[in-house]
This record gives sequence, structure tokens and C-alpha cells, in this order.
Amino acid sequence: MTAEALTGLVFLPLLAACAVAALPGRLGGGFVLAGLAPLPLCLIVLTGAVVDTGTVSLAIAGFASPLGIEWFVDPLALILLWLNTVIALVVGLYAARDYPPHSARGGRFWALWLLLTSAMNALLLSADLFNLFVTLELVTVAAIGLLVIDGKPAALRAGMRYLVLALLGSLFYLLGVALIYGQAGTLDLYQAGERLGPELLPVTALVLMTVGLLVKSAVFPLHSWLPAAHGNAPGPVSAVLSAMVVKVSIYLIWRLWLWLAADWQPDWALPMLGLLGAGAILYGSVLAFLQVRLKMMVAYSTVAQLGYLMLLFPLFGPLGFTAATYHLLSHGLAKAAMFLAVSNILAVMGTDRLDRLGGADRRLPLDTLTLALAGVSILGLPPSGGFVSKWLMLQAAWAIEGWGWLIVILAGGLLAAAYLFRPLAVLCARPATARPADDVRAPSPAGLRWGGIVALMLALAALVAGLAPAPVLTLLEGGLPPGARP
Amino acid sequence: MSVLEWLAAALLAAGAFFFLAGTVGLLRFPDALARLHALTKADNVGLLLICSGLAVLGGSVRVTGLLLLVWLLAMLASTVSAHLIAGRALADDDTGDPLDEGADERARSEGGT
Amino acid sequence: MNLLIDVLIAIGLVVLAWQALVGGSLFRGIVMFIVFGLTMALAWARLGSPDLAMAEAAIGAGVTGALLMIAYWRLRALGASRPTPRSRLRARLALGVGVLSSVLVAMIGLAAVEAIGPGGEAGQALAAALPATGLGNPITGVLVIFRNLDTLLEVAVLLAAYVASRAALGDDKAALPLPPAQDAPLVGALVAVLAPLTVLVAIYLLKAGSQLPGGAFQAGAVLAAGGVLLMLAGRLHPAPLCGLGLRIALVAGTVVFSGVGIIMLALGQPLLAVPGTWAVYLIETAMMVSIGATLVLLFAGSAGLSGKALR
Amino acid sequence: MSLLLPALVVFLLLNLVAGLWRVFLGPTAADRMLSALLFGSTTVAMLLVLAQWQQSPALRIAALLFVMLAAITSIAFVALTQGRVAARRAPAPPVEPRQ
Repeated sequence: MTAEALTGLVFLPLLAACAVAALPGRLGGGFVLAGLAPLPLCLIVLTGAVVDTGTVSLAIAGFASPLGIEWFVDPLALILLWLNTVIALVVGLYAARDYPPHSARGGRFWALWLLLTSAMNALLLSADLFNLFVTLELVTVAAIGLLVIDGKPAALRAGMRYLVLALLGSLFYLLGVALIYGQAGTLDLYQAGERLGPELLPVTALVLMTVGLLVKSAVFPLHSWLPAAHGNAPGPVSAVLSAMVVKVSIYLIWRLWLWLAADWQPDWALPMLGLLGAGAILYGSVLAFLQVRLKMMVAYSTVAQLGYLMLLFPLFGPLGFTAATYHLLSHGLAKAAMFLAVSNILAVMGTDRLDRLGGADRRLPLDTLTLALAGVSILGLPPSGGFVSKWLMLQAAWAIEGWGWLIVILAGGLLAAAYLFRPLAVLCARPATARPADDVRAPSPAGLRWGGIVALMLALAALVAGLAPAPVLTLLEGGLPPGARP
Repeated sequence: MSVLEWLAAALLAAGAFFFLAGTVGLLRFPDALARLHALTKADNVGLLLICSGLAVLGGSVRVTGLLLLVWLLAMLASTVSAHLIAGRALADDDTGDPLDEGADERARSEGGT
Repeated sequence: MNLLIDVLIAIGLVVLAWQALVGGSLFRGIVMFIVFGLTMALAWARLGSPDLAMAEAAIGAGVTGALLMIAYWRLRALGASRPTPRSRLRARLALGVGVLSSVLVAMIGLAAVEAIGPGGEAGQALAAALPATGLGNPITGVLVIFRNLDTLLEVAVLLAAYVASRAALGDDKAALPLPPAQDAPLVGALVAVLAPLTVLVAIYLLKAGSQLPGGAFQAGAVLAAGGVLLMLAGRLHPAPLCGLGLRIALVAGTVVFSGVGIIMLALGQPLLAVPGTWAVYLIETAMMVSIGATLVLLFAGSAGLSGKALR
Repeated sequence: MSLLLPALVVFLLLNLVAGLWRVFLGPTAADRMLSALLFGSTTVAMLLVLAQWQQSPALRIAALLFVMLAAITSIAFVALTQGRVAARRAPAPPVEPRQ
């Protein structure tokens, strides 16, 4: 049964994408539904298996590594699969308003959306270094397609820049894979890790792959493409880009350093990766505060929040690992909610310039509430999911007496408070200043309320994640990286 | 070396000579049409000689047929290409290329050839 | 002598790459890039990878060269001005980055040459498992049987690239149409010979691919080159053809490949198991059709030959 | 014979390097295309010689692909000419899609 579930996770959206791309018109919505709706069922089956046995693996075509490719699911991968599926489904509900599947543009949107979902699932399942490269490519190409789907010149420019940098990152990653294959004679991540040591060549390969993935995940100081891309993409696309697409690259960096190189990671590297994270938190937060456009602020906030995921390396241990994973989860939900709410605001007000959004709360109470609730989670205030992760992270820093990291985490929280309160204050406190622009393609009130409810659901999920973290944390403790096991 | 191998060696060497002639023509002849003339003729003969030499060495009908096909296709391609490029060279009355950073300086220094 | 050949090719590749990227004339850069492709084919030949030499030939000569030419033409037709000269500082910075990367590449290369590890385990497993499949070409074995998930997802990448390019182009933004080639007599004769020949060669490559170098990728690229030729000669207009058939051709590779794999799972076999040589041919044929169709349509979209392609 | 074939490859390679000078020099686009033409036929010759020398018959197929597709770039190059002439005559190129 698990084999069928794993197959469904990748092949249902893939085949649905083919159907949407090839068969025109009326059936489109049905195909999309058939590709996305059964995914939670697959995941429930898979979750049962992972809870029972700890890990699940499947050799594709019956050929075990090193000859073939193997899929491998541990609790970390499982949690990300859930996040990806929830985001794809819920944000998809929102996107159905702007991109009806039976239109030409909508058909293309859903083909790319389904391909992206399938590729991300395949990436999370894969335990093969080259297969991971292929899935990364598919993720990148589909993401860029979604980014430019409206044909806005700013989005096209951002997409071109993203494309070039992402290809550069891919080449770095591929070079590292080639070096590792030459040394280990296998492409399986776990097998290769056992056969390599801290010699020059494996470490070089590791660094090359990491640099490539840092570009793809826009970690400071390689983040320059992200704000333009996420700030100019259509709302649902920004949501999925920020919530999942950049994070799967960071997930791969975790896999490389904590699994592949668990026994031979060079000591000097972990604090350096942490420093990148600290730089991202401080720089991204300050720039988020300085933005004049709401959507750009949210995009820079992503740059900052990605930094916490890099703090896993200096704070490595059972606590640090669960904290970072939980941050990934709660930030994904909260940031998706935020981008959707901003997209609603943009659609109604005709602008997202902060100085022209005064009094928007009266016209958009639901979206203002969503922004505030998601902000609570990003800030790390109780009882949100963000609070749980930051609290665990502080404990981890405390336990290793890493005062510098402690200060960075606290400062990041304060800065987040600063940049998040500013737009809320503008939205709620100021008198109405702006009239909606006339040329805005404002959605109907029903569609608007629908979009607002979807965004609110995500924000509430991020909040609820803080009330009941126990199952996820227990699950994660069953799948710690090799070095973190007591 | 057998007689056949000597024959092949002679054919290959002659082919190499014609390729050299084509390259010298490409570098030394004064204008595009003259260069085109030298290049396509010499290269086709060179390729024919090399193909013949290799056919002698290969010694099978299949290889010979394939080499013949390659040469015939090369003739076809270079005929069409040369014709098209010659038409372009005739229509081309200047070196002005708006996407060329150094075009102006070169045109000035070469007197607008 | 061997070493001399290899060193000449290696130096040539570096010089050509540098010349293709360096400023100055854009057209010169394009020609340098085309020559780079030719030299790369020689490098693959020297490295004992005729498969890659073929792919380089088909893609480089058949699609990329034409694509770059058309892109250049469109840039000029759109009235692009010459690029602004780069500032001193940026040139120096680029030089520094270049030197640093060369040092890095040299270090990696030296380390790789120095420490040739155990390696080859996957290769040995492949050599042991290949005879049971009935295939003689290990590359086809890896692509279609042993690591077929990679291949399947690569075909999906092509599909995604096509849909993404359509998305970027939009519905209403018609590309600049290309004037038909006028020297019709000669071009017509060329097309009359080459168009059937590309189909023939593609089928040969597909069939030979199970035992000899070749396979779906090369065959698809050759088909695509035939399509590009027809378009350039003004014989093929994508718009009337963009019906259901063409769209099915676009997704055929992905659908047939995953369909076979899922049917095998339903029959109690492992996922994506390939039941026999006939299935290899079936999958490769579908992939060839998809690759050819996608490349031609990508060319049509970017070359400005089509007004409304898909939908 | 085992020496002659590699020597031939080296000779052709050196030929190619010399021809590169013409690409560099130009001065017209036609000149640069000419050199690409030279490189095409020289590469084909080299692939054929390599196929014989390294006993790798598949390289003959690669050579066949090159000669078969060599003209495509030239045809695209001519599209460039006509586009250019057209652009010079009429500053605004037609934008209607061909149906």
C-alpha cells in the first residue's frame, strides 16, 4: 500500500499536468481536482507507515542503489510532504479564483502548478544525488513559468534573473555530484556518505553543492534575486515560492551536511553557515523595515526568516533540529497566508504602497486580521507555531551557551515586530487616504471573501501549530539526523 | 604497409593539403566572395579525398556507403550555404553592426572594405 | 600525439568559450559559440562518448545555431542599441572573478586527477545487470531501465519549459513573423532531400539505440532539426497544426512512460519496471515524439515564427 | 598508419585554429559565417578520421548528423539578412502573426 501511496504523490499531479496541458477546456477543473485532491489520502497512508516503522523506502523499478534510484521517507521528509501538499491544495483553492482551469492562461497555470507539486514531492522523496538534481530543475523551471504567467514586464525581468542564477546554482550542484560520484562510485546519498571522508575532494564537492543550493534558496548574501521575484509574482505564486520552493533547497543543504556528511563535515563550516543565517536575519529584517511596498516587505521578510533555517548548523542537536523544522513548517503556513492577504489588498486597493493603504482595514477586515495573525506567528509570539520554534531555538542556543546566536534570534524577533507593526499601523490607524485605482481588475465580492477565507485558514493553521505541537515534535524525535541522536 | 595503405595515406595527405589550401584562402583572399570561392571548393575536394582514403582503410561496403553519403550531403549543404552567404555578402554594403562595439573603429581603420 | 590532440581541443574550448562571452561583436560571439559546439563534439569523440557527440551535433547544428541567429535578427529588428561599454571597475572585477574561478577549477581538476577513488561500483553493477535486459547499449539501459525516473522527470522538465515559455509569451503578444526564405530553388532542393532524411535518420537512431550509440534524445533532436528546417524554409507553420494532435505529442513521452510504470505497479511489479524490449521501444518512441515536438515548438515560440501556437 | 591518422587530426585542428582568426577579424557577418562553414567541414573530416582511428563507428553517424544539419544555420543566417534589409526599408517591422 505504501508503494501506491508514494506513486500517487508524484504521478497523480504529473499525469494531471499532462492532461491539463493536452486536453483543452471544460475538463480542466476535473483534472486538477484528480491530481491534487487524493494527495492527502496518500499522505495518510504514508504517515501510518512512517509512524509504524520509522522510515519507508522504495527502490524504483526494483533496482536498489547503487544501480537504481531509491525513494526514502523519514519524518523530516514526511512533514515537508504534508506542508507541500497543504500549500498546494489550499493556495490552489485561492488560485482557482484568478486562474479558472478552463481558460487558456488558467490551463497553463494549472499545468505548471501540478508539475511543481509533483516535482517537489519527487524531490522530498528522493535519496539519490542526481535524481535530486533533476527534480530541482523541474521545480525551478515550473516555478519560473508560474512567476511569469501574467506576462508583467517586472515579473519577466525578475524571472530571467531567477532563471540565470538558478541555472548557475544547478551547475555548481551538478559539479559537486560529479565529484562525489567519482569518489564514491554511487549516487545514493546515504551510501555515498558512508564511503567518503573529510578529504579535500569530498569537502570541495560539498562546498560546491552548498553554494549552488544557497543561490537557489536565496540565503544571504546570495538573496538578490528573491525580493524582485517574490515581490512581482502573482499572489498565489509568491505564496508557494516563499512557503516551499526556496525551502526545499535549504532542506537539501540540511540533507547534505547532516546526513551525507554526518561523519565528516568540517568543523569550521557549521559556524560559517550559521553566520550566513545571522546575516540574513539582520539584513533581511532591516531591509523589510525600509520597504515602501507591502509585498516587497513580505518578500524581504522571507529573506530574513530563511536565516533561522541556517541557524540549525551552529545550534545542531535534537533541540536545534526540531526547532528549525518547526520553523520551516510554521513559517511556510504563515508566509503563504501573508502573501495571499497582500494579494487581496493589492487587488482591492489597486496598490500596495504603504503610504496609500490608510484605512484599508475597513474595506478588508478579513485580510487585515490574516496579516495580523500570520504576523504573530512570524514574530514568534505565543501561542503560535513561530513561538514554539523560536522558543526551542532559544533553548538550543542556551544549552550550548551560544550567546551570540541567542542575541541574533532575539534581535530578529524585535526587528520582525518593527517591520510587521508598521503596515498594520498604517492599515488600521490612519484615516482612509486612497481611492482605489480605476483600472483595477477587482474581483467580485464573493471571490474576494473566498480568497480572504482561504488566507485566514492558513494563518489560523500557523497559529494552531503552536497549540498542539506535540505530535509533530514526537514524530521528529523519531527521525533525528545521525549526529543528533543521543 | 600494404599497397592499399599507401594509397590511403596518399589520399589522406592530399585531402589535408586541400583543407590547408582552403584555410589559406580564407585568411588571405581580399573579399568575402573570393574567400567563399576558395573555401567551398577546396573543402569539398579535401573532404572527398579524406573520405576516399578512409573508405580504402575501412574496407567495407557499409562504411564506404556511409562516407559517400556524408560527402554528398556535404556537397549539398555547402552549395546551398555558399549560395545563401554569397547573396548576403552581395547585399551587404557596409560593416555597420549596431550590436558591434568595435565596428566603427574597424570600418575606419580598414577603409570600409 | 594523443596528448597533443587533447591539449589542443582543451585549449581551443577555453579560448572559444572566452571569445563567445567576451564583449565586442555579438555576431562574433554567436559564431564562436557555434564553433564551440563543434569542438565540444570533438571532445566527446575523444572521450569515447559518441552518444554525446551525436546529441551535440543534432542540437548544436540543428537547433541552437538557428536559434541564436534568429535571436540576433530579432534583437536588431527590435532596434536594440549596442551595449553600453562596461566601466573599468566592472571589467577589473570580472577579471578578478575570472582568475579566481580559474584557480578554483584548476584546484578541483588537480584534486580530481590526483585522487581517483574506488569509483565505478555503479558501473560494475550496470555491467552485471545489462545482459539480462537484452540491450547492448548501457546508456539506453541506464536511461530507460535502471535510472528511468531521471529520464521521465527530464522529459517532464521539457514539458514544463514549453508551458513556461508559452506563459512568458502570453496569448496576445504575437512574435515578429519571420520573412520566408526567398532563394527558393536551392533551399527547396535542400529541403526535399533533408526533410525525409531527418525522419529516416531519426528512426535509425531510435532503432539502433538499443544496441549501439543513439536513442530517443538524439532521435528527437534530429526530428526537431528537421522541423526547424521546414520552418525556416517557410514550409511549416505551427499555427494550423496546433490542434489536439500536437498537444498530445507534447505530453506523449511523459504519459506513456509513467503509464507503463504504473501499469507494472498495478500488476504487482515494482514501480516503473520495464517489462521487455518492446516496452523500451514503445517508451523511446513516445519520448522521441515529445522531444521533437517540444523542441520545434520552443523554437517556433522563441523564433517568432508563430502567432498563436498552443491554444 | 597508426601515426598518420592522429597526425591528420592534429593537422586539421591546427587548420581550425588558423581559421578562427577570420572569425575574430570579420569584418562582415558573412565572413564569420564562412569560417563557421570551414569549421563544419573540418570537424566532419576529423570525426570521420577519429571514427577510423579509434574504431568507433558511431562517430561516423555523428559526422553524418553534422553534414546533414549544417545548412540549417546558414538558412537562419539568411533570414537575418532579409530581416535586416526589411528593417532598413521600413523602420517598423510588421507585427501581425502569420496564421
